[in-house]
Amino acid sequence: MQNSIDLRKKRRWGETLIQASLFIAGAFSILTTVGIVYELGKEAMNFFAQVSLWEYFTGADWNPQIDQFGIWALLNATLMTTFIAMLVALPIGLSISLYLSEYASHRARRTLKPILEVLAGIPTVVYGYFALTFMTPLLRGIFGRDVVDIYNTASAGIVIGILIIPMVSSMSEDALSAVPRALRAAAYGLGATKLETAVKVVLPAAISGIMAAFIVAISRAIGETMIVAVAAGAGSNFTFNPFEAAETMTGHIVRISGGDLSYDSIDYNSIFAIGLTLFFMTLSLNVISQRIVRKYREVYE
Amino acid sequence: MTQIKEKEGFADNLPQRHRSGGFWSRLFQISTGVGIVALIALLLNITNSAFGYVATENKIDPETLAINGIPLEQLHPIDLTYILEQNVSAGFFRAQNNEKPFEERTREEIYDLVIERVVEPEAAATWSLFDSLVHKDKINAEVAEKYPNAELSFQSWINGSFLLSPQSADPERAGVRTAVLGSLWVVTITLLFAFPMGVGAAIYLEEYAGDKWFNRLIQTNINNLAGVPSIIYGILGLAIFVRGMEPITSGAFLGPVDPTTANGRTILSAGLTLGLLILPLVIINAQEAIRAVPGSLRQASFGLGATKWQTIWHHVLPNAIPGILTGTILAVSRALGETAPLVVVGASTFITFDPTSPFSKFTTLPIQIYQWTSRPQDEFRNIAAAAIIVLLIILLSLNVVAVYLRNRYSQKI
Amino acid sequence: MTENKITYAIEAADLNLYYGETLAVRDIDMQIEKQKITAMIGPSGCGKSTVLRAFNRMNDLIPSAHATGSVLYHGKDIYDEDVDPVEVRRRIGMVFQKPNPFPKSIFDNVAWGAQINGYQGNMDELVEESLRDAALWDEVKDKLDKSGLSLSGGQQQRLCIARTIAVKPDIILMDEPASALDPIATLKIEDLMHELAKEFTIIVVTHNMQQAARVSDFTAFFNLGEDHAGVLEEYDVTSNIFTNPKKKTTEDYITGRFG
Amino acid sequence: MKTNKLILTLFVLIVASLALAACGGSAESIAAPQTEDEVAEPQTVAEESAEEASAEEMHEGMLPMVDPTALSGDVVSAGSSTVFPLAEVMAERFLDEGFAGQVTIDSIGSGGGFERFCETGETDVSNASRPIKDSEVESCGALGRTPIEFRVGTDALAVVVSKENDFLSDVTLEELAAIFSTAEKWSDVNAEWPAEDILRYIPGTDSGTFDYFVEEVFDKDEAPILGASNTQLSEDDNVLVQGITGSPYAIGFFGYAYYAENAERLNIAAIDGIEASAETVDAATYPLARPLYIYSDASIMQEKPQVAAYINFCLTYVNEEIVEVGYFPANPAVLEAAQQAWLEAMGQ
Repeated sequence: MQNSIDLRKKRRWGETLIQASLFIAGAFSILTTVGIVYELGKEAMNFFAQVSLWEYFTGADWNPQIDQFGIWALLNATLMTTFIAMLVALPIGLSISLYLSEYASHRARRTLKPILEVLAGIPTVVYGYFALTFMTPLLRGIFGRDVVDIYNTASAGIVIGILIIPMVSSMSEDALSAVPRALRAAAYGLGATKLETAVKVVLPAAISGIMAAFIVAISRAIGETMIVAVAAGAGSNFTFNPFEAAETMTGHIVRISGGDLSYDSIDYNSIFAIGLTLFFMTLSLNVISQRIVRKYREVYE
Repeated sequence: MTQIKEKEGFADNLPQRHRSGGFWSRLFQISTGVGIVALIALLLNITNSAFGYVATENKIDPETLAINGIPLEQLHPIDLTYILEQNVSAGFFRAQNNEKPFEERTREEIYDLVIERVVEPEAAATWSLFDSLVHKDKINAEVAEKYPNAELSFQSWINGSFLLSPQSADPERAGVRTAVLGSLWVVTITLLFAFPMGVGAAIYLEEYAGDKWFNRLIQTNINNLAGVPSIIYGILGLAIFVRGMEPITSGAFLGPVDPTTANGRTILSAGLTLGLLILPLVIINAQEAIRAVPGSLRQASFGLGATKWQTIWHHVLPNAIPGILTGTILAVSRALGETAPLVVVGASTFITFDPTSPFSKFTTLPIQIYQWTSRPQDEFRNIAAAAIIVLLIILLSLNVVAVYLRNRYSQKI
Repeated sequence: MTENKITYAIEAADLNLYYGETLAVRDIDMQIEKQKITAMIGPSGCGKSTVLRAFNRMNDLIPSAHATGSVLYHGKDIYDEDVDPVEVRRRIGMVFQKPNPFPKSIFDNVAWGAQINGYQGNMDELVEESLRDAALWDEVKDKLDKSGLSLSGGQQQRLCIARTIAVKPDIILMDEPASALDPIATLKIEDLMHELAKEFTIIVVTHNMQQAARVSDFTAFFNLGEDHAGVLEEYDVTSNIFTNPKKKTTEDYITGRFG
Repeated sequence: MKTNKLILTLFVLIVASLALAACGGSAESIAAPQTEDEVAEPQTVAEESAEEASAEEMHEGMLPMVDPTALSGDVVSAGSSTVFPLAEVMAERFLDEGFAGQVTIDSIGSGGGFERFCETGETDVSNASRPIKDSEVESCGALGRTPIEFRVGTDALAVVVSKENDFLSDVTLEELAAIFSTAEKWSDVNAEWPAEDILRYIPGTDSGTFDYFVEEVFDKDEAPILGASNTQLSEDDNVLVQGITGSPYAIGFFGYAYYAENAERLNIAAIDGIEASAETVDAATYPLARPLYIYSDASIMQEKPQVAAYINFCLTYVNEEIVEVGYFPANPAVLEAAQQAWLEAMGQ
């Protein structure tokens, strides 16, 4: 039997170990989530012991001082700023990524991309002041001082948009660059122009990565705190007018947690309920967008 | 010349297509321009406060300190010491003397101390860079009128002593030393935790995980975590790292520590909290990068009898590294700029000693910046702008390293 | 312009092709007959594909590539300043070495090119007709909404051919269209080329000399010159090249003595 | 425990002797900060008299002299962002004068400060811009801590309008109540004022400033001020300044320091005819003067001499620094009470 070939399965312990540790790395995020839900839930219970779920989810006024706990006032403001931010960031971010990946020279791309990425690292409180001292006066100049409040969701939203542009453009550019050259060649071979190739062939082929960028961006916009805290105002207000002040969920959380309120007041407990709401809100948004991405995702080769 | 006939059944739409192509390409360019302009506007906004004219007034006129007609700068060290003793608090004088007796000090050392603590030049008014460049005459006139004793000079708020001094309540003496060191420590821990963890998770999800419910759950979960507001990570970090793992994060497991002061509010806790925060970002980016590696490469490797891990290590990862680095740059940039979660985890607002280990108390640049921007005095806004520039320089250098790595690996392929 | 000149589908004169500073192909003079199949053969790296791509300015897509000399199409030099490469490519289509269908449905793969080029007729008919011409219709007619990527390699390549002929080009350039396919799929492609030659001018780059001998009417043999630039060694009717080559190097190559 | 007592006694002896030698400079220095001239000799005395001095020789109701150089260890404090700048100055001076240990101050709000002091017991000192609440005292009790209050200064609330505003220079508390609640237009409050909408800019509802204003002007009832239209809230006083300068019909209130720094853009209103100044605040006639506190606990102070010394240091020198920071000195009587509290906490 000597020198015969052994084709039987061997246990490769190294491989198994690696796979196990990779699995742990992957599953770690579940622990994080459990931790978040547990920590927030524990305190939120105290809140919901005093405020009914019905009032919380149906009310449109949020004034803890006078026992009004309607999350819609804050939720609405969060949705407004996020929506405005998306209006700014998605088209501009996507355009930049198309420009960088399809039009710009290699050299231009190599310089522009890192420059844009620096935008992502400026502390957001700086963006907050940028919104308040630059964007708001600009809006007031355009639409009139009577129309635009000094604190408003529009200016906060636009600046959040600027903040997440690099995120959208950088990640999308990676996705676009990863599309095989052969596809571009095929399109050109059929007599497509540069634009048609970029928008109708490359872009759809990169949709999975672009959607991932969008998801991260939207999530970031929802969770953005300091900009809204400085520029969107600190009073809850249920309004659809982007030029009015309105406090967002994150703005409220950061205000309460840095304030002089007693830590055992109901107002203080409310930040955990809001945090939990925010968590489930982004969760459902993600589940939906994941479905969409799945539908569009294509496999190459 | 022969005219080429239009093809049968096809409209002659090319000029129109080129027009729309041109239109959109200009639009893309403009968008890029807008992004750059936004960046420049922001940077100018910051630079505007970080440089400019300062009218400096002395608290005490040096001339009044002259003894027997000898001006201050020519006084004997003993006289200087006497002036110092007369004008500063006794405790300070004593502390200075304990540190290094005045008899042993050089004349310059004592003179500098007199200027700093007795003459005490203070900013009476400051102007932005824009005003300084454009309205110089107006500033001169204003100074002459309002601050007749003041000296006008152009100042860069970001300078050597700003970088090397610890914090201070006095904006002229304050620096970012502790904050810079704190930020670097924290972000290093963050990177050490999030990079291997994130890339590992991405490899698992892309290369190993089948389409099972559990793996789908992990995926959804990661996308979701990317959207959790940072302050919630702060709450989590407080519960897990500061409280739950206190023996580890306070350094107590390494040996005895002073139980009355050591607690979990350390660099390690902060770094791990930010690590959790950026982990989803790292994972999602790394996944995209790994997914973009062509399958033929993997097959080629398997075809040569490589194991799965060998394939990943030798072929998939090297090809995915540029994309992974992009994600990591973005993630680390975010970690460097975070404020809210660190406040919850316990970054100190006032701290004057350098962090020396992962178990030190700390502060970070954004915390300093946030604190300074909320102060009423103008000079604090100037040093806040200077601190922002310091932060951006750190970020840029990180970027340079990453871009260098990215380009190096990109060229290899 | 003389009548004579336009009898050719396309002709290259003094064509030199460069990548950056490097001269890749030198002094090409060749005339391609209309509605015939012209094969380009030669050892690897001698610039066949480069010349092929020069015929519809696909080389433009490589930033460092440029050309001197002229390529006349309908009497017009396609490298003239005022020529729109997009216009060139919609008339001179291309099929690539590796099948590269778009990540779209089979129907959209075929319809897309025609659509962007402003096709005004009935799209369903055009798609069916093109797929029939590409000998793929029967295999895919029930799954037109499936992704083009779900087909086998040979089917994908025929889909790419269908997609090309849907825009009704004059000339189809094929860059080793069967090299990634199995013998049966290859045969199908070859049969298809014969069919297509009734309507289109076909220029095909191939490594496979039997294939060149089987399908082409004319054969151009490229070789590496002494300066490491590709040159057109011999160009003639296919039977002449294979049975009675004028040059020694051609004979060596087709008899397998090098390359 | 025994060694602690020993150290403590020794410490008290040393500081007592210093206080003696300094001839009680501290008490006067509150009123007149320029007392440095008198304190030239203490260091020589300190060295020789440590053993001879005894507690009995100390003057009644006077704090022992602090020598920061003799101390080490940590002082961990956290709390109000309003108190922060003041605490920062004191801590820095403490370090400047030779304290070899570490002082940290976290600016996390009064509520957060009390949470760390009473709930988790992490801090030695809690900074607050409002008095401690009963519930907070209770949880402190659960940790075995009894909070002791030290008043360190006063922050006057400035009611301000834009420089463009030419009609409001003096306002009564009743008018203030109307302006910040039911009134729609300025003319609703006072017929001589313009018939323009009132634009209100107020600090966030979680801030001590808001709480204090509501307490003083609305008698603790928050409903009217929250129900007012055109009310913009911000947690950041610089942001409020931006808002108020934006319109001649805007009005707001915040800490005096923010007015002082923006005096060229803002007008401050006198309340009931009384302008905010060192005298009116000191005499407690200015109606909107808010106390600032630091809190600690007797057992902490006794166990950690550096904490006791730090608080002592604050109480001794706060009035030399507070004006520079932008606040008003606490009334001497109040400060004396705080010093008395310190002595009691130290068992004297």
